[in-house]
Amino acid sequence: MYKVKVYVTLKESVLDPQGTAVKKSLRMMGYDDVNDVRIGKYMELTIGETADQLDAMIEEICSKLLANPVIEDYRYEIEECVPQ
Amino acid sequence: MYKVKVYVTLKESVLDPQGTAVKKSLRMMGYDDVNDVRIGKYMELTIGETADQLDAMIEEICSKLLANPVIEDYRYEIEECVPQ
Amino acid sequence: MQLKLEPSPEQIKAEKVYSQMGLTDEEFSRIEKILGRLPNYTEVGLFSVMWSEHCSYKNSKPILKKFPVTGPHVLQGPGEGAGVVDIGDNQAVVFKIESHNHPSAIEPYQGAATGVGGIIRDVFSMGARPIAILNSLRFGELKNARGKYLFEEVVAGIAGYGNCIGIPTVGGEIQFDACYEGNPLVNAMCVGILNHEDIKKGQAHGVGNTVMYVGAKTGRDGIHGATFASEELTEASEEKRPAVQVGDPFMEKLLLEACLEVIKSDALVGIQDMGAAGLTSSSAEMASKAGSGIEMNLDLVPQRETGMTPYEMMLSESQERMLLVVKNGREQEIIDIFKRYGLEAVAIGRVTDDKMLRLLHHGEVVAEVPADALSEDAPVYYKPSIEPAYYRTFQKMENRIPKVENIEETLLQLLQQPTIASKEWVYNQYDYMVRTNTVVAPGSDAAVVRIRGTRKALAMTTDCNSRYIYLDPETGGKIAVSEAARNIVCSGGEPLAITDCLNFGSPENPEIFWQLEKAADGISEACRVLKTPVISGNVSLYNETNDTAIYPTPVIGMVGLIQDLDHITTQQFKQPGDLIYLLGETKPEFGGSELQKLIYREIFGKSPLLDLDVEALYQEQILTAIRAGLVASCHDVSEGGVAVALSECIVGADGIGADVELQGEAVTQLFSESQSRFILSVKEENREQFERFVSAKLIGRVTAEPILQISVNNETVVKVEAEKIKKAWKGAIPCLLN
Amino acid sequence: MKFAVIVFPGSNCDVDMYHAVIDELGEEAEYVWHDETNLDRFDAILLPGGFSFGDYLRTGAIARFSPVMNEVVKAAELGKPVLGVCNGFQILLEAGLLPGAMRRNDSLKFICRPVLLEVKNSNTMFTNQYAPGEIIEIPIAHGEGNYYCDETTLAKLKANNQIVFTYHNENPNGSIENIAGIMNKQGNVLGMMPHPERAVANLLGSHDGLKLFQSIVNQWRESHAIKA
Ligand SMILES: Nc1ncnc2c1ncn2[C@@H]1O[C@H](COP(=O)(O)OP(=O)(O)O)[C@@H](O)[C@H]1O
Ligand SMILES: [Mg+2]
Repeated sequence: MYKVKVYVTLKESVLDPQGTAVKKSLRMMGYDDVNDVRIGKYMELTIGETADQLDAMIEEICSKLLANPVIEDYRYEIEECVPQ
Repeated sequence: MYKVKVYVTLKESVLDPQGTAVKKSLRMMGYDDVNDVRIGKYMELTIGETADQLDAMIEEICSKLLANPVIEDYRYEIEECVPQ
Repeated sequence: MQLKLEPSPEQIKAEKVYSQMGLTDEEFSRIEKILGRLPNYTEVGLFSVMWSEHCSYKNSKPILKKFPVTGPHVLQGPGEGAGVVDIGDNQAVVFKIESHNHPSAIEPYQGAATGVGGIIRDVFSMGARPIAILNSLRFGELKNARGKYLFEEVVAGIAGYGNCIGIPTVGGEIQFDACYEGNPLVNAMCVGILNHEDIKKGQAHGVGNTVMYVGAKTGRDGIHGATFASEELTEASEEKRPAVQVGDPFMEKLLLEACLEVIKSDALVGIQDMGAAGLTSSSAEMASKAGSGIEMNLDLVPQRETGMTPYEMMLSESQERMLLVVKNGREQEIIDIFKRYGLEAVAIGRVTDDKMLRLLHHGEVVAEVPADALSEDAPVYYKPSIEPAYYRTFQKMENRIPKVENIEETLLQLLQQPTIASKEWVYNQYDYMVRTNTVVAPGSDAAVVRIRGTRKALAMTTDCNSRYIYLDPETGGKIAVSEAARNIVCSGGEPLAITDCLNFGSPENPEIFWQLEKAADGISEACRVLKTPVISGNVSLYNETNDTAIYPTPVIGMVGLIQDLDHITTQQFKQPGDLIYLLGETKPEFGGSELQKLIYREIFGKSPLLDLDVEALYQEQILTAIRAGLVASCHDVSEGGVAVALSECIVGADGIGADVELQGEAVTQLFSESQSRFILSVKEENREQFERFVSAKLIGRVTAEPILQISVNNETVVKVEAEKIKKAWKGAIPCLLN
Repeated sequence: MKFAVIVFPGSNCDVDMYHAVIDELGEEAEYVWHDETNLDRFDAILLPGGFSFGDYLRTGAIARFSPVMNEVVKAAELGKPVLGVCNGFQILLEAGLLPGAMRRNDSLKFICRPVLLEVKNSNTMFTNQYAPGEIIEIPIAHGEGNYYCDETTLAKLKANNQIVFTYHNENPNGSIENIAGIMNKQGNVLGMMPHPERAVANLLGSHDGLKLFQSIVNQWRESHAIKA
């Protein structure tokens, strides 16, 4: 069993309306030290036995489905875990 | 300067319609080994000077705004970073 | 982090850097002559975007000249953000359609979303309150994952933007054909209303007045890779310059409300949205139209990213931005209004008298070019045109009646063709009711939006059957306008004017240019006869993949005026016992029809013919009868012919059916796509009066039994439960997507 | 009777609420911008639908921090009727004036169409003009109407008759127990996903929503008659 953590973020120069709105709201709430907020997605996949080519598979899943390569970047971490 | 990474996930007991849909798509695409998908948010906050009580402040920001405690859990990591 | 060194003027010329930005050698010489010197990198950038087809219409201008653009009610024709038509009582309707095909092909959600955002800005920049959005979409056959993805995401993008900003998306049309597989079309139309005194123009009048920037900050969005010509570019830096912009409908909602407030202020002189070519086109056009100049200090432009060059700022296509010209000394009033909405209005320049667009950056003049040269005086090309061989072949073909084994089966199959099937899956994702003025929701011929505080309403529709246009551009062009008008008339409205979006292949190809010319001829003639001038529009050329062009697709957006809420009519049958009439003549015309496509898997031959005088006569008859209160329902016959039209009259009306009798050849009677035909239902008691007004043939009755029964020459050819029709028709698109 | 229509940046059903009250109900209404700090002059508070602050992050999450929300809480404590529709409902949840939270529709799509509702509790200040169990037609238009609460909360909602409307015959968004609208325990704060303000005239397809507004007026008249 593997737990794969995928992080999808907007490319640096792509407008992030959500992040901007959250930053503004934090400023309004008095958190003046917040300089920047970027909002992305965090996904956890639990994957069964197949260990071979796991990396290639995750790469494919990310670029095909989980992230939109036109505007987003992604990275991931694979953790092996023992099912309880 | 600090970079704070916040992870917001749906509580385990709460059904995740988005995760379910992604899992379904992955299965349809032939990735039969994917057992579970959970979708959450990943946020990066850049925070200025104030180091004191940073932890308390992040805790507050998360519980008040970034996550909805009724259905979501959160965790975060604080990294000190040197501005270029 | 500045990654690139701009090439010097000498380098630009020697290495032909301009050609990577889309300028030809002749165009470059022309620029040299205009300036009397070599242009610098920023200046070449300004010319390259302003002289692109998108901004200058350099290939299509001669075509657009054909359109009739005036009429007694036209207050503003093409040339401003949107056209304006008088609707009486000091009110006017404002509308325009625009394409976002290319961005939607790359990133369908954001491409479609920003397309909606852009057309909304065009309408409120005229001073109008947007009241409705429509769209016109073309996709491949929904046979592969990519095609389905494009369709789902485009619809989601339109919904995402329109729903959030709170303008109802009330109508549209979708056609599926293989030719759109690699090049989907996404056209969005916006309709607004205003009081006459609030009409605003994008003109920079008054030397010394202040140029103000409002809305989102400028980032490196949309600076196109092809126009980005620096050798030092690395892959990493290229990645930072995405061609696709992300829309921010929340920002636009604030911008919309703030601008509508500012428009009431006499401190405002001119206003224009920053669309394609952002700051460049808005400033150059505002100056050129007013016969003045503009000087801007780019250091003052609100920027989202650091280290932006003048070139990048001027070419950025960041969304949700507007350029204002404000009376000198009255800036604070404007700033205060925007501030209330959490927006910043920033003075970035002033109006000058030297007719130049002059840009300053870090204390230096970085560009200085005549505004007219960028805008009004851009080059115009007269492209060669050749009648394609395919057209001649098709014109020689005899009308062939497709062979149909089982009429009822065929009807059910036709109802499941995605182009004909119910679009409920689409429009249920659109908030079509917000602002509670939508009286006729999507699902009838035209959408109807009431004008609050009056008895009036507006009917609106988008239409274009590109198959007919491919087979015969001139006739097809006439049909597109006529069909739009039919939809308006069926709803009880009088057609006012049109907006058009000319989606074609490459004008460099003489056969495509011929299609463009002929379609424009057809559209123009129909507009003259039906008295619907062209008040705005948009051109999208080069819609090709691997050298195959899309069908020529000049989408027509039309708005009509309904004089009284009582005249509003829908396509659904109303009451058992009502009489069913067919108006118009049915001939064996199958070229480009759904039946032809279904049976032969391709289209060929002649398109249906159209007599514009007959069309106009029938439309007038119907409108007269509707206004006299004699019509219970009215629906035009379009794709799939009479059988499909009858089915559509039944499905929306729960628990009733129809019993219809026709004479003639069955396949023709049921499935031919002859033009200028309507299905009407009339209460028994109105029979005589109705027949006096309308030269229609009585063909049957609405029944209490929910069954569609059609007989031809006294032989029953269709007998099918309404429920079964409904299932086939409504289930088709969701089924294709699964 | 005077209604406040609260307008947040990004609200877009404010106009619909306003006209429902003025044109169809025939009472007074006033738009109130989200930075207002005094609602004393109003007898009832309406939180309209839309996309406050773009609904970025979570629906209603940012709006709940607008200055006016302190006043909305105060009004609720005073027992004034507070009605949140769609985004208004989502804001009430985020503000903790109602229990539970909203998830995305289980179809993951925005849904706009008329639906049938059952009036579960007709004995409230919002529903006294409806018959018990009456089936009414009111449109929905939302992307996140999939109501959620934990079991303890659900049990309490049931025990106190706080479930006011449920979807009839179908569940368009996946909400638990087909919940379409709930109120607080005191019975003066109602949140619902369907839009009664869009169903106030036959021209719009239904007038079933008008009775909800009439109920509020009715209750207010009665209580004022008693006081007088
Ligand atoms: N993309 C769309 N967006 C919104 N409504 C649509 C869309 N496509 C079709 N519709 C609606 O579905 C109904 C049927 O459309 P269509 O078959 O094109 O009608 P017609 O043939 O009368 O022009 C119309 O009410 C139309 O507005
Ligand atoms: Mg029609």
